[in-house]
Amino acid sequence: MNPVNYLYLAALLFTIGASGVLLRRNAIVVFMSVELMLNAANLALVAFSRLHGNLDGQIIAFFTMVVAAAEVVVGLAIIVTIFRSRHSASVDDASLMKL
Amino acid sequence: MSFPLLTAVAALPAIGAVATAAVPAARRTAAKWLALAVSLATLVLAAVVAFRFDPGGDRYQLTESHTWIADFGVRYELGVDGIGVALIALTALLIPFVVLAGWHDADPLEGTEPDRRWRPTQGFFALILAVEAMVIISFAATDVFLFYVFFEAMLIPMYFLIGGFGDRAGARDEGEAAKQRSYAAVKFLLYNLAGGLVMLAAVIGLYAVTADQLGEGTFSLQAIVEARASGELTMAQNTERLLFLGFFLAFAVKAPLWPLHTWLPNAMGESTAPVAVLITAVVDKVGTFAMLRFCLGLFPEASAWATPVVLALALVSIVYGALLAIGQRDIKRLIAYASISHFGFIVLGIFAMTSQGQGGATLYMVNHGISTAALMLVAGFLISRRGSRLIADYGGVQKVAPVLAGTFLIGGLATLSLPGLAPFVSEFLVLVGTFTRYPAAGIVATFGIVLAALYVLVLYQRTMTGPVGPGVERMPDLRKRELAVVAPLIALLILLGVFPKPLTDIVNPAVEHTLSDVQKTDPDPEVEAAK
Amino acid sequence: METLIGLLVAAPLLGAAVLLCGGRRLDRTGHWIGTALAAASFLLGAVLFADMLGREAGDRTLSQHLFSWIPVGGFQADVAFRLDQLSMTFVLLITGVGTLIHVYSIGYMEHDERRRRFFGYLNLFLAAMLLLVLADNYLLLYAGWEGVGLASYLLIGFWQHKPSAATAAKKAFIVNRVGDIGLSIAIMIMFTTFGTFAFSPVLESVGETGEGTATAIGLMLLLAACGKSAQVPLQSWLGDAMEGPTPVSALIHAATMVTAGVYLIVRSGAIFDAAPTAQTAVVTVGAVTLLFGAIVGCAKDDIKKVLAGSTMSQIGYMVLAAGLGPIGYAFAIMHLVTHGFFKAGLFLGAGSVMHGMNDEVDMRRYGGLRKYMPITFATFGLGYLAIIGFPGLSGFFSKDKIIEAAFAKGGAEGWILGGAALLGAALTAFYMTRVMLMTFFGEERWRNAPTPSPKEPSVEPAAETGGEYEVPHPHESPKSMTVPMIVLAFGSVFAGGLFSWGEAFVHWLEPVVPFEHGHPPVSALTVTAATVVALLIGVGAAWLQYGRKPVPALAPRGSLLTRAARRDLLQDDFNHVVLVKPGEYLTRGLVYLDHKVVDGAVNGTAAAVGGLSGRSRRIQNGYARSYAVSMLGGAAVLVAATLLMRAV
Amino acid sequence: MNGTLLAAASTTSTGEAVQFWILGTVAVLGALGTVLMRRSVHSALCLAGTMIVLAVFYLANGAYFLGIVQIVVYTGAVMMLFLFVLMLVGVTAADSLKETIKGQRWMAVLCGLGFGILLVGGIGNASVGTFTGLAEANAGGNVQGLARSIFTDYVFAFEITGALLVTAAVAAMVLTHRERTERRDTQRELAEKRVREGKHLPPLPAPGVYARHNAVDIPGLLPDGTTSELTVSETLRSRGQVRDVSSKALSDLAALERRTEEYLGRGESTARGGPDEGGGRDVRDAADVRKDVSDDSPAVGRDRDADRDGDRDREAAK
Repeated sequence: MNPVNYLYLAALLFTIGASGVLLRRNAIVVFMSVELMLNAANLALVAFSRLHGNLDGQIIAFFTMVVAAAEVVVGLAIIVTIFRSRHSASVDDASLMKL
Repeated sequence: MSFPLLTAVAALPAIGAVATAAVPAARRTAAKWLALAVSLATLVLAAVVAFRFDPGGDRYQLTESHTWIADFGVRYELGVDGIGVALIALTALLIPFVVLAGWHDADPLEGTEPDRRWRPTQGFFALILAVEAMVIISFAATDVFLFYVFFEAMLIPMYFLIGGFGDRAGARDEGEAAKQRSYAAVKFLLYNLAGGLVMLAAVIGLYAVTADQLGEGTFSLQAIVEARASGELTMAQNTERLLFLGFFLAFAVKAPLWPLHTWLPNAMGESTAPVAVLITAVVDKVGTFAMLRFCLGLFPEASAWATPVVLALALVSIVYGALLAIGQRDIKRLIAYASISHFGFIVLGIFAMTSQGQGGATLYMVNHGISTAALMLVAGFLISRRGSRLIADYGGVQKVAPVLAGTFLIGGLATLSLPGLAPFVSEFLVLVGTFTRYPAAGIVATFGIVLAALYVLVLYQRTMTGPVGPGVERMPDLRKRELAVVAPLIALLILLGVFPKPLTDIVNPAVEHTLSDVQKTDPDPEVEAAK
Repeated sequence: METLIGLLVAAPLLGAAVLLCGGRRLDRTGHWIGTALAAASFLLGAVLFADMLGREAGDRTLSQHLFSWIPVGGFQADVAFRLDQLSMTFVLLITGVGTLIHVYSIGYMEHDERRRRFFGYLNLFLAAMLLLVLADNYLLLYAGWEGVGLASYLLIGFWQHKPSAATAAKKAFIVNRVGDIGLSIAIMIMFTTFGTFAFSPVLESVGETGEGTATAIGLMLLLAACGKSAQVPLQSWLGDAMEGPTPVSALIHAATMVTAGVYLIVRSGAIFDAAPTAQTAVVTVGAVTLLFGAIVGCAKDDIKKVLAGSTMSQIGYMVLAAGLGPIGYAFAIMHLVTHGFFKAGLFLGAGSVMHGMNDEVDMRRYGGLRKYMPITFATFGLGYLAIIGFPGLSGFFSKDKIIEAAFAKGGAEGWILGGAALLGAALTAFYMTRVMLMTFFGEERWRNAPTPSPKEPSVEPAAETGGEYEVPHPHESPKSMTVPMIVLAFGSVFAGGLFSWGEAFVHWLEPVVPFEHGHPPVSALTVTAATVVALLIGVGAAWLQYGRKPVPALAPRGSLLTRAARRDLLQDDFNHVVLVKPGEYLTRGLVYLDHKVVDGAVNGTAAAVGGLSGRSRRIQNGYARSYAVSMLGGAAVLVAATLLMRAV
Repeated sequence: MNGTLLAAASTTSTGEAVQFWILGTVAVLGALGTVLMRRSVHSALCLAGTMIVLAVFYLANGAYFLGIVQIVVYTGAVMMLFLFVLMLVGVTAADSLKETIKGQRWMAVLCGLGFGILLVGGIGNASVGTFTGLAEANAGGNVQGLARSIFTDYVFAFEITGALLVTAAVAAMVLTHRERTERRDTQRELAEKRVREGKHLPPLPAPGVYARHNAVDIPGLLPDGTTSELTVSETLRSRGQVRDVSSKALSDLAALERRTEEYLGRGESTARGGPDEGGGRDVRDAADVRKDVSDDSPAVGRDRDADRDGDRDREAAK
């Protein structure tokens, strides 16, 4: 099997995740989609590391996971606070970036 | 290198500005005195510069040169020729009067005692000193980039001076006044920035050209001029013309030349009289000065190419400005349009490319500075008394405040360049210098004289003569402080009008150099008269 | 000796400076200081005159180089004086008459609280006028030229609280400015042509340049002269200038300043000799103006305006003479001097009359004053005889010579000019007789209240005194006023005879002002006879109209010409229609244009940018997701870019 | 273990290919599910599935450590966190997929597709050879290998990420922890507050009462015959299940009662001849009753179906 398939898969997942971010209003789902994208990236990294036969790819994937974890923690906390204040988890409600 | 005199002249007001700004809110008066002292000290230093300057010596003197941004060949290069000396002296001379005239302009309104942090008075005088410092640097800079930086930096303090300290007498209610003021300030800023950015492009272009031809690029005026003279730097015709336009546009906005003039009446009308003087007598001079030093020095061929158009614009400015001055109802706007007309004369003289024209133009810069300062400041005193800028609100002032009226008249006569007062010398030189090469232009410009008489005398008649108007009856005459502002200026006007030789001696060699840059010589008289 | 020349100018200048800056503390003594300094400069002039007589005609020219004024490149303007016979004549006239009028003003301005400033202005005028006649180059002359303009502006508008005075002053200055354009352009042409504008080099080498240049210079100088000397077409300011105090009218607008134009033309004689066209222009202007002024003078009821008209017409004579070339120059100056005497005398007389008639100027409100103010009557009468050229008095000699010279011009031109001059003489006789009769003879019309006519603004001063009319008590003026009048009267009687005694005056001037005898087609005696006849006709006509039948207290409507003449032959209306109105429309239009178009373009650009950003602001809808879309789009673009990079 | 070691080798066995194609499909489906499910819980579950699949892929690619971490950290911790938050926010909330921002969907699809296609295209013309394999890299064991380079080459990054984690933890606490700063109001203060705000002070009146039957969803009638909002509970009002019967004729009421009872599956006896009388209006009422009953908890929905069956039986019985 051609290793490029893993990359195709990663690309596919990434794109799906991206469109999820764009299409969903629920902040949590958006977050999940982001996670999906990160995972896709990780997959690609892992595949690369096997491709090139060294572990750097895996290490970067590892760091990605760590950062992702941190990001999730903070992000979810933010979502919770927002939800508390305005009783909705919709990203569109927090449209204060408007001029 | 000896004591960096020029740096000192510029640094002194800069430091003074910081110090003034630092004065605590309660000590308002202390700030005023500090500002006055600093400006006077600067005047002394400028006088030292003027005396150390040897007209017979080489072109640029008191030069300083340090690397600034080595990667781009930007150097901190200062140096003055006669023109620079004259204008630095003018600046240093006018600032004390501006400070003195604006003594109460930035006081908090009656009753309202501003809180500790908000210190308008300190800010006002600090900004004035800051402007002085920047103007002096740009008169002394012989490095194009250095000049550009300060040419633009000047806008910042000016913006705040115009927008922040408007003419309280100006408008009916404070809100509307503030609106007008910020409009004027923003207009001033955007207008000049627009010009300045075009110039920036040209500056970069110049660097590119030099870097392309001289190996490593430079901004040094002298280096470029020498390279051009020695032929090791040759610009393609179109390149030179584009660069020239880039520079000229910025200066034409600053100067201001028709049709880029519309910011001046707003700025001068809305700002307090001292600030208006700062604008028209000091800051705008940088524009005309830069035409003389940079446009002609860096791009001789292009200047020659552009001359017809520039002359036409200058003539339009002269006549147009005068006619609009006649049509004004607002004293300060009238003076502003008069200045536009005078700047037309200056540009005319510069591009007449004769020693009389350019010498006259340089004198004109100085004289116009002094005369407009006199007229504008007296007008400011008048307005502060009556609380209105409209000519129609005055009448018969001469009867209640003869000294004020007298000084106003003298200022006006200087503006219409009466012989015996300084502006006559320069205006006539410009006219003659133009006539010798472009008779038609000279004749057209001469009509500006009549128009000048018209707007000055109409203004004087409407405000000062006739029966005493309402609101004028109780008008007090000039106070000691105000007299201390006006009297020296008038004395100077008379002195320079009767005996301008010291000034011409300083200026002439510089003009000769400039003419040699553009490879022009005065046309010879057709008949060599029996001497 | 040379150094005295500088002092000549310096003395009155010092006076002006002291009086104008001195402040109130000088109010009590100011007029004495002013008079003293004027007298001082007159004495200096006298000393220099004596010294000049001491040397023989060849080297009577003194010159003093004070300092270099404006040295720029080839442009070398010096402050240098040149005192030759011509300027000497003027110096004496100016300082002499000036001093007398200072004395006169002491009395005349007694009750004016701003008398100090008045004397300051007078001194300023003297200084400027002396500068004008003493300058040895055209630029310095220009300085004096504008200086006298300024002084006249200040003095006409001396009673600034009167709007009419302020307007008149402004008008005078501006019309003069128009003339000054001529002078400055002339100087420019000189500099371009000769590289200098000092008298001697220019005048010597004017022959070397083409006639075209000479003509241009000449015409420009003529324009300047027209402005300063109130010659057609720039004559309109003189009549209004009578708003000023009478001594001013006497000194500036009769004796000295207005004659500066004649001085300029005579001084630049060489240029005009080289330019026949310019000369023709000059004589035309002179002839037209002398008739113009005379006609205006015939119609006016305001005594000062009549005298103004007559001044205009007399200066017309001088210009005419000056335009005739060497045959006329000397006589122009001679008439100038004599005119200086009698016209100043007449004005002072008029002033004295007004002084006694509480500032009434309408001659129809006079009448029978001769027994109330005998001295004024006598001096005024002598002046009258002089100006109408009564044989034996000074006016006779000078005017007669001019008429001769006019005929001597030769050809049709000569006849026309001569005819005009003769007609002018007749008219002069007419209107001066009219003045005499209306003022000093006939019944005393001032006893009964006036019926102010709207048409004639000159009755304003009387109306000002309030509703009820208090009968004036005509009385003789104080010594300080009568003495100068007497002196001037002497001058107007004897000066002419003195000057033409063996053509003394002509020979005195000859070294500087070329002279040659003109040969009229008919004998000089015939011309003189004709002049006398004309004079008698004029007097007779005036007597028929104003001597025999009583003068109506209210001006009759009069013929079309009369009415036109009352309105100064519509000169102001002409200017109004041709210059003022269009000018106003032009400025208004330009103001509108500047606001709407020039500035509108700027603001339009600003508005356009603002609107555009307003539109593009919609993109920033604040929804994180749409920002995310753009991010993804950007990423896509980046990928595409990289791919393309790889592809190429 | 060895098998997977081989699998991580340079060659890819057909087994791995099969695994890839099957699990890959699952992963994509899971991803789609994450994006498309209406209820976020479902999305979360789908995502978890995808992640597990990815974990397997990691293992297959010789990233054992990562595979485990993926399962433990992601599928375990992170997803749990998600679920917790979901619980906090409310599970039942099913957000509609209706797009509110104009053009957003089109733009999204466009960009997404464009991006994907470009990516795929990029990968397509990227020259990806065959796997080098991790044989020697993992020689000393995958974990050891990772550890070595983490603590040598990437030590700084590691430390920084550590710091990042700590910060994140603190941040989460700061953000979510809410401390009551002001004292809680005493009962007295609350009472006074009520009075001050002019709320309804006495206990709320009871709902409408009838001779035969009383119901919480029937508002009581005021003396003038109009209904009083106060008598019905907030929830019913907001659900719109209030039945205003003030204007109904008694017969209608009877029909109404019958319907209700039928729905509640009580004694048929009362339900006799229900359809005959009343006619259309009954149907209407029935309809809105159904509406009322519907769209709350599925349980209700279910026994409503049961009723229908019951009806059918009855038709058959006739």
